[in-house]
Amino acid sequence: MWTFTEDTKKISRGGGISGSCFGKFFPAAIMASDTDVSLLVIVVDVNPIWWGQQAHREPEFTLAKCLDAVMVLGNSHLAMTRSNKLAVIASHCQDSYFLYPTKKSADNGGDESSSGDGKYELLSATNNQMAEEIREILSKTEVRGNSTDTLLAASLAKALCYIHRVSKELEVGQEMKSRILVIKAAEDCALQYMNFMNGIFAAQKQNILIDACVLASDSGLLQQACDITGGLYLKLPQKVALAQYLLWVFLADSEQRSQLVLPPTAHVDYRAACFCHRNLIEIGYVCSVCLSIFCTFSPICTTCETAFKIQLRQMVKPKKKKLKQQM
Amino acid sequence: MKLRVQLQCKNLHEYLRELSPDILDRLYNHPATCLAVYRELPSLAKTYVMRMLFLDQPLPQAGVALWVKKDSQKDHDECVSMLTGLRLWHSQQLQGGLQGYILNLVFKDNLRIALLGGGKAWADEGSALGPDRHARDIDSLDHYAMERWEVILHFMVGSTSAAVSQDLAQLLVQAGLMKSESGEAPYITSAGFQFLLLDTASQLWYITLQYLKTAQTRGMDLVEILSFLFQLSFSTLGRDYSVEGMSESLLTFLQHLREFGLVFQRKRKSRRYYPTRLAINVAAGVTTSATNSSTSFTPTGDAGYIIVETNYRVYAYTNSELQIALVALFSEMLYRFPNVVVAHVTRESVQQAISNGITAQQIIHFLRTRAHPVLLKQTPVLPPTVTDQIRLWELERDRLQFTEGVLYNQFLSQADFEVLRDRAQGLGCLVWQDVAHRVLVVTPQGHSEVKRFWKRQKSHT
Amino acid sequence: MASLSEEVLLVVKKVRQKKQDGTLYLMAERIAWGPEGKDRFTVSHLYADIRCQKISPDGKAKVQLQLVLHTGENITFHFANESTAVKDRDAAKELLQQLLPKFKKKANKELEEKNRMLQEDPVLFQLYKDLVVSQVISAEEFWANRLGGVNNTDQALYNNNKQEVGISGAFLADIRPQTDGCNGLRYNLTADIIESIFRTYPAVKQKYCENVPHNLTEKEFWTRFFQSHYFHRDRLNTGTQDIFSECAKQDEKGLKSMVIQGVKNPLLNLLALDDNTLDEGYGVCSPQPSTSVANRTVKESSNSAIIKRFNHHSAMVLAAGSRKGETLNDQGSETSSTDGNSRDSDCFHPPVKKAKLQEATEYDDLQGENRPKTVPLNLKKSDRYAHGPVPLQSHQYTTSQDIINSVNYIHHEMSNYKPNLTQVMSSTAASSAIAALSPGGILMQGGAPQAIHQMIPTDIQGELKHLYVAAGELLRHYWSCFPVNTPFLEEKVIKMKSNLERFQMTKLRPFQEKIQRQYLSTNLTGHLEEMLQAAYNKFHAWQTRRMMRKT
Amino acid sequence: MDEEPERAKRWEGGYERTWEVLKEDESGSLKSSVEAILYQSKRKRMITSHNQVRLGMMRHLYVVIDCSRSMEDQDLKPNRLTSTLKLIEKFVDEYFDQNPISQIGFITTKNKRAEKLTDLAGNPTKHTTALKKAVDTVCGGEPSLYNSLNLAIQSLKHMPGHTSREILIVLSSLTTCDPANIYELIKTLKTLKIRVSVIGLSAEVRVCTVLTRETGGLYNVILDESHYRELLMMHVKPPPATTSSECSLIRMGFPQHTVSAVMDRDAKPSFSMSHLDSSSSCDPGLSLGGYFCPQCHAKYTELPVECKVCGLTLVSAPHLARSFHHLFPLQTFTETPVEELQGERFCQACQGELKEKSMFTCPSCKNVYCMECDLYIHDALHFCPCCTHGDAAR
Repeated sequence: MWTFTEDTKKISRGGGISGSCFGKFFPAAIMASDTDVSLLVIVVDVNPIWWGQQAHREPEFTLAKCLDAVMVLGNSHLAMTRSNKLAVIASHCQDSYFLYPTKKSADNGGDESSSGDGKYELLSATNNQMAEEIREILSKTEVRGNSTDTLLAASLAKALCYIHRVSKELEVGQEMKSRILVIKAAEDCALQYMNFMNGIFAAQKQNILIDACVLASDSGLLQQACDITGGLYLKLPQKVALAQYLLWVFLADSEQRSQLVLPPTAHVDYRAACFCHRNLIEIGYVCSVCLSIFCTFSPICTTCETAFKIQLRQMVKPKKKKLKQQM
Repeated sequence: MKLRVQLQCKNLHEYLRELSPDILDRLYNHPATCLAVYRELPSLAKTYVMRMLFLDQPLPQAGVALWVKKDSQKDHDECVSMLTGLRLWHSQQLQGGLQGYILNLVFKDNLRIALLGGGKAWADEGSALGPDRHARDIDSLDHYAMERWEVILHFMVGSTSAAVSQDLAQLLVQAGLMKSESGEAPYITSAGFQFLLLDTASQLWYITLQYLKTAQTRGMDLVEILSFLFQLSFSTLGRDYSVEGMSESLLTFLQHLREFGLVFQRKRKSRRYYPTRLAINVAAGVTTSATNSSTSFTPTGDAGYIIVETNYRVYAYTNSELQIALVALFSEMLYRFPNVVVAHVTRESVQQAISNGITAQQIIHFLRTRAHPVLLKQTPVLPPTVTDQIRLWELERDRLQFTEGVLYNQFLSQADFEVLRDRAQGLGCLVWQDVAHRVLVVTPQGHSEVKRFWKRQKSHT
Repeated sequence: MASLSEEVLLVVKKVRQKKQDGTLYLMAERIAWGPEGKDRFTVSHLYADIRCQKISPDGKAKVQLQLVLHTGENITFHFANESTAVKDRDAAKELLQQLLPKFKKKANKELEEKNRMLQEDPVLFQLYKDLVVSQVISAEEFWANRLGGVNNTDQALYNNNKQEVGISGAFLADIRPQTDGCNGLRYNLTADIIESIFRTYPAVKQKYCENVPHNLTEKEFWTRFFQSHYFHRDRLNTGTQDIFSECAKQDEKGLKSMVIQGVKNPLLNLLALDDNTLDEGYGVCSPQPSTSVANRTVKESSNSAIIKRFNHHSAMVLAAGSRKGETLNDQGSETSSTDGNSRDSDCFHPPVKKAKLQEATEYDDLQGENRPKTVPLNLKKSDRYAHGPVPLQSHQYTTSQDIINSVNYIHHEMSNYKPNLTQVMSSTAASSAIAALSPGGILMQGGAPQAIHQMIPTDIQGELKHLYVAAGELLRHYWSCFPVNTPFLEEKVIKMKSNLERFQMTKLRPFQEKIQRQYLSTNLTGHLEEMLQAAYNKFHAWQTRRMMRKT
Repeated sequence: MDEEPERAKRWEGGYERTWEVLKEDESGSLKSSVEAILYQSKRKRMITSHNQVRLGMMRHLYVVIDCSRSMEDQDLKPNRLTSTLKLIEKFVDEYFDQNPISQIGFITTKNKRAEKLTDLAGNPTKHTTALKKAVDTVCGGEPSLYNSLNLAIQSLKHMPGHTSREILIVLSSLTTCDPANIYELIKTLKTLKIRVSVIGLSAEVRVCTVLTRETGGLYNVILDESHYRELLMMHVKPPPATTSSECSLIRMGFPQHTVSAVMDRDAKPSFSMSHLDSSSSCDPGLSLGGYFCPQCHAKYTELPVECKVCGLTLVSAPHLARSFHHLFPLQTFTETPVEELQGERFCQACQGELKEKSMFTCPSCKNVYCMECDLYIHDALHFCPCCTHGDAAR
């Protein structure tokens, strides 16, 4: 760092003494890359119904295990550098809650920490907070029959807002790379499509990666999310080794991923399904007013009730042709 | 031809590599060290370690080689060499016969403890001895640390007010930052000047290294000290820890740290101590690029205080004598106000500093790392005119180029001169000539040949 | 494009062609002849196709007009109306004389346009070679759709060639005369400026036509122009030797007429205007009127000239603009623009006093937003958007009972949850996961899509690319015929179909064999064949439907 | 510190109050209150945003850029042209982000003539490159409203009726030099249902007022650069459709993206049609996977695109979804002073403490948000984080 001699040699050899050439030889002025923050937001699906059934399906992998794995990932992310930040959101049926950082940790430093073992204090503090939060969340919520599926879109939104806030709070000259990891258990909630998509587009605009680690059935929404934002989508072959998968695939941040060989991107089905029958179509008709998709032509849009005029786009050209013809 | 002592500051790895294998293995016996070592690995290597954290059996090297894409193979090799060099990875025979890598067992276990828990606590907290009546809040700790540290720096610049312990003075001398002729008070060396211009984190780390060097001579256990140091660096600010179960040597070390301002201890004998921000940030100095002091802790407490203008004016918003003295190292003081000094960077002042052994790069780095937030907003942070000029001033010092030679003069006739000159040119050993005064210089190698020729010339005529 | 509306420029009755009586029409773009009684043309030629016209010598008994086409054939019209034959013929001749050159230019322009396109677009040129030179399609087809496609898009370049431009009011000021060394002035004129001069001052143009180049060179003319007092601000004593003297007179006349015509804007009364400057005494009535009157008159006489000149100039500019407007869109609102205060009310409301008053008094800023009223959108089934265009997936049903069960279970499980990270997983699980993730593992299947373009030599790729371009072009023509709703399109479809087949035979097959000789592995032409096949299928579908309709 | 006026001419009104509003916070800085003003202005526009009206979803927009001499003025740094082009580049990105299935084209006008910079096209890269090139055009002469409008009309009139035809003029000069009576042209614009909006860089001009009034467009004059940006961004949202605008079902293809390895037998390496005309060697058209037109099997590497072969518009479901939020504008949150909130004062979205004096409540789910989040939610997110889908889809 402070060996300046050979640099001078370079210059005197290079001869040209201009600001630019100095700029080349002395990158000291640029910010060190390790100051810029890397924020990882983990969204965990804690849908009690799914996890309840899961506990019956394979008792060796329960919600507790899953949360442990999440904590392992979080810890190793925090341990990487001081400037790494972490947030964990539990996505529940009615609502989604921040496990970390909590409002408590916001006001006091959170020193009810230090399980008396050899864990790094900071980490144990975070883990304890998360544990406490999840306990109280799951104890206080009871599920109403009507809403049984996870509010992933809402969690995504909160994650984005949080990232937005943190990026506002940065000091001058600080960069922030942020990504969201969704750990998905229950299957997609069909009714969230639009909100979820909006979330994805917002993320894409701020180039925030969305990663997905799917425990059970494939999720079309998340596949699209990952594909659009350039994140990784992974469907676990075996849930027990979740922690290992997380560490292997999702711990690396974006520029490490450019170096590593990682599972190939799953190919995403972008075909649309018509609004009328909701089955996949390759060629469809789109209402110019409400953009709803139909599989067959109908004179009136069933969504926005506008009557269509049958377009006669080809009526213009031939007229010209006719004249040419007869002359 | 520069004959200048360069302040070499190696990072943690460079340091650790020099340690003997067994010391390393013993080091890894403490979670804190493992965490620190891990944290200083290049990011790719970190991922590698994490990937193998839960694995008991080795992985085939061939497979490991395929972890990265082709184009970043180089980084991969670096990581592997570093990991093996630090004895974090052992290569081991698989039960297929082919070579495999496995994580250093001790390291793995302790890192796991640091990350996942288990094992025994690093040090039992102050909670054991109940709440502290004179508990310190963070600001007071910062204040304390800062003033302690500044005392040292003051001592170095030789301000009379500052007094330090014998050990410390000795340490500074051993570090080559100060020199002391027999008897009278030590004075600062050129290395010392360079030291002053570093940002605090690096200064701290540099001192620590020096301290560690001399640790054995003090009859301290290097491993013990290091692990304690790292343990400090991972402790939480504003919490109190007890000195229970610390060995004698550690306690003395603690006293030294107390003098550095790394820990706060109300009385020499008090049972509890508070790590200060300096201690927490000791690791920050570890990273080779010390430019991040804008975010980390600087002596004046607030981030930056220097504004440099394109007209070579330097405005330092500080009233710390030391900071002003530092700025004065390479600039002319113009005005002095309650909260700001105005200085002017001139050719003379910079030349002066350089003759003190401070390099342009260090000056620039100093200005850069203490730049005022206002300045930080713009890119480049320092006006390039100034930085370039400083470098140019430095370059001015190596304008002359010395070449040995033999002078021929007092030729009787222009003819003689030309004959000899042409001969010398023919031999390609002519260094310099002056036709008017009939003077020429030839290289020493050529000298004999030219002389012989000249003799022959004489004999002919 | 203008071929849609054809205004007839000249009609000559009693013109025989091939011993048949008929009528000769000269239209905007073509000359046509129709036999007596029938109202359709048997002869019709674009002016562009006509190389030249010949006329029978005056002595001849038959008064004839012969048109020689580019193709070489020639048509003879015999003007049979004894009384006016010669006159008719000459009228036609005159008109043709004016028209033909224009269209010659046009024809040439089209040719060079084509050349230009071919030259600057190698791809297109290759395409031309592939399709036209190798007779897959005829040049006409090629260009027809080309230019057809181009016309809208390349409007830009058309427009740049002949885009009507307005006349900037300050164009005379834009001629910035520079002094050369010896007290002379250099005026540098651009075509733009000259044109605007001509358009504002037709008189000058007329002069120009008269004098240049017979008795004046271009340069001389303009030097004269700028020297003449006509050009200069005070048009005093325009001497008789000055060729522009009568221009000045004409202008005078023009101005007079305009004054007489007056301004039909009820809201202002120009006659009431007089400019009394606030000079001496700053408007307070001056002590000795006599002198003031005296020097005012002096001032007026000197000012009036320049003021007059300005007024006239701007009037002319406006007039010129509207003149253009007239030719451009038929109902140019001459009056509204020449009376110097054309309010938009003239265009959008009846130009009555009321409208003017309204406009003069009301300020639309002061009224609330008069945004165009919007159409309310009532989305009936908005849940459709909520679930979006995703297929209906089988949502397996969970009874409320097992919901309750599972929830209770989770409550129970998590009520005393403590993170236990050390036992998060076994080494064996980890290693199995790693096995899945290492190369060859189940998650690493497929791998990165190799860059195919590196595996195939560039020359082959280039060739293939040309094939694609050609095929793309053909298919574009082909698909452009659908839906087939005119006989013309029908025949075109069939033609294009055969073209495609020919293409497949003459171009695709050889290439296929060639690559089969070299690489058996990758099937390079497969996709092209698919595209062709898709086209064929469409064709057959269409034909069968057609058959159905027929029967 | 620019308050965003509805009409350009009321800018004085916008200013008179500003310094009264300014209050120093305890640290003596004006920052917070200035931000508040900015925010309020943003919010004002948010509130005025129409809800549930029919919009012109598929837009064909021609942007006319004045390149006359007056563009060399330096009141915008470094000069009007450069800053305009920079802003418009941003605009293009935003535009395609918000209106993925729309098209845009550019026209420059100088020396009394109009010239097409780019044709209507749906691919942002082409435009941005053109704009980058355009930076070093020499400005000169007078612009011609007539010619540029006419030029735009030439291609807009061929566009199908269901699309909303728009022209956006960035006019720097105070004069225009037209070959003919422009009011006639305005008539034709009206008949063609082309909506013309003008952003003035100097001052309000009569003819533009009429032009926009008659064609139902917006007319604003900029105050400064930031205001300029805002005005531009106002044109990113699709405009409300007029009663006369016709609507129809458009036939579209939703191709599936297929990837195939080289090795397997049925792999068919093929060129992407969009790469053919670009004779650049850097991007090899030849590739394995891609989107295949369901009608004619032509391949494309990116969507949306109009099939060069069979003219079918190829899109993917997300492209349509991008526009959905225009159909469901998120209702504005009610602003209330923080004091009213009992219990812990935290933003429901970002968990941050509510420091400002006012908080914002979602009318449907009654959750409170901080000012930042409120803005973010309405600008970027377009849906309330706490509403369950039940009440989100109103």
